[in-house]
Amino acid sequence: MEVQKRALLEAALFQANKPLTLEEIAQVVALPQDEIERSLDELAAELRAEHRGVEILEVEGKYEMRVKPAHVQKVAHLTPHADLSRGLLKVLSMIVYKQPITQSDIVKTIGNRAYDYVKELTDRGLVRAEKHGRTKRLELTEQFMTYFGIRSRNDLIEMFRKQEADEAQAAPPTPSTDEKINGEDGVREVS
Amino acid sequence: MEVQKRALLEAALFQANKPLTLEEIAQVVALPQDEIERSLDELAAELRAEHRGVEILEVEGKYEMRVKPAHVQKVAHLTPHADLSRGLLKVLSMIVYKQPITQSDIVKTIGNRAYDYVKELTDRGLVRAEKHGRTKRLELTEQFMTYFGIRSRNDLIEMFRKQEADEAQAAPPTPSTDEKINGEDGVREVS
Amino acid sequence: MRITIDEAGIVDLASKEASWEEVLEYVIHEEGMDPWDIDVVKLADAFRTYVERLGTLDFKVPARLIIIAAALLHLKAEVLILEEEQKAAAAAQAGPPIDLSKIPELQVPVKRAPTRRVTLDELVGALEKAFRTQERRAGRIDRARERVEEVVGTEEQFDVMKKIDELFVRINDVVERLHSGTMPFSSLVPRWERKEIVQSLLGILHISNDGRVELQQEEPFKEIYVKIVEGNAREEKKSEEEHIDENEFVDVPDETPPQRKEEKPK
Repeated sequence: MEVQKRALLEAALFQANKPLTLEEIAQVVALPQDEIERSLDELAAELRAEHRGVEILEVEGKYEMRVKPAHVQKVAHLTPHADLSRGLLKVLSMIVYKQPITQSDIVKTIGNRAYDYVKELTDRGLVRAEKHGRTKRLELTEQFMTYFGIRSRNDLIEMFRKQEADEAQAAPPTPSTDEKINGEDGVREVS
Repeated sequence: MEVQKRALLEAALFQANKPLTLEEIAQVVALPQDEIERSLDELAAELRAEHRGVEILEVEGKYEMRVKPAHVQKVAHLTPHADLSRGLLKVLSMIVYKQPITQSDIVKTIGNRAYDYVKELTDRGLVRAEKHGRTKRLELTEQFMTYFGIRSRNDLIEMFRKQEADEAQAAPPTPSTDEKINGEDGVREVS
Repeated sequence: MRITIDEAGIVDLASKEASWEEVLEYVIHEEGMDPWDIDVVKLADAFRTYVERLGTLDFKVPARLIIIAAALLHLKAEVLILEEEQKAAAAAQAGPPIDLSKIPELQVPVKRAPTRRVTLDELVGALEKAFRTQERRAGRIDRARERVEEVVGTEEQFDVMKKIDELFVRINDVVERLHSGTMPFSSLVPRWERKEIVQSLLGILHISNDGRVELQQEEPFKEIYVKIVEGNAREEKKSEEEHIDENEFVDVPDETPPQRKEEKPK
């Protein structure tokens, strides 16, 4: 790939605020998709070097440049916009907690919005939905583990238990955790 | 700079939604500011390579990673567009081009709307207004420079010149340029 | 007036122990020379010739000459600046108003809107919240059940059907006493105690649900009014107790006045 096109590829991934399809990249870079795929692989390999802070993430055929999970926590405060809304996070946490859980269980708790949330989570590859009678059984995917940079759901539950234990000892939880997330519900929930 | 910190520096610049001060970077990377400055210089030098699509811009002591100007137009559509209305832009360009200019000069040209525009621009910190007889003398602020990613007003005048030259040569200006601007006047002007 | 002095003459003057002010005054006033016309370069040349001719050097002379040259330069510079300012002022006044119509338009800078991943902390926070909500919900149900049982007793202890019967007896008593189909709920509660109130309320809610009474409450926590729905008063209750009698009356209409019933036992 000639240098100019390589620069354009980087510029496109840097500029985009959503994952890009190969077609979208091809429009910018003006190259056949297989060549772009090859260049993306090359770029991804370069970014794997330890001194690089970002990575290329491929989810369901879409490509995205992201801060590596190991650094997310340290730079998260530099932008207020998380890529998962509060509603999505809520549904996700229900699945983490109760997996395997069905879609209808979630509908019972948060109402019809659940259908949209589950769809978005499966579209983004964070959750797998399998037919289960009249509803769907929901499970976390590998992609979910990658997103949060963890190896298994147990890691998470462990963290959660530890935090709970800490909090039981210490002061009440800080509200800041919630505020950082873009609430699409508009209102902050009172807990 | 050790590899981990170097990665964090990149992650911070990538993640931030505004230019960062050395202090802000230092908080993330946990290094003295002079060392960060050196690393920023190194990174900036690397990015100057032709196959890289982004660059580091320093304006008024704040650092920002952005797409190189040469590639901006090709990737601009991948990001939601900016938040300056057409009217505000018009007033801003008058100030850029004719600074120092007075509010009454602008009122003479575009009428009473000018007062609102000037107020909004000063509220947003892009323009400074100082009493000047019965009117106000208007000047661009540092924040304006940061927002537009330029080091001085001359950069812009140069851009204008170039743009004019391009337009004189080429076909009528592409409509995409205009459409990117949120017209609060509702109607697109015919040029 | 004819000017007779030149740059060499000025050097001569300066060498004759006059102060620099005196030299300039003489040149301008006596000789009528415009300081603008004194060529500083020629002055320097004349001075060099003078020094060469002299062989020795009195330092007072060059000092005076340097001051004279500097003063001339200063004067000339001031004139130039003044001229420039006047020109600019004239241009500003006479010139047309600034033409703002043909200014090229700025382009909005292309900004990124970087989003970030949700952090692990945030996920754990959400998890915690989900957990708490669940716990709270479960807790709420348990606590509510406990409280109900505390007051009304467990299901086995509290027989709602029995309570309904009791309530009907009371309702009819009130109707008979007051000759009215509407009564306050408080009049139906045997003792104004928590347990009695709740059990009576449950009973009356059942009766209301069956459509046999209507309940009305104008404000929360105020009196509830119980109104018997047409055809549900003692007659209906009686219909079970005095079933046979009633049927007799139906069979014997008109001639049989109701009071006969009371006279009968006599």
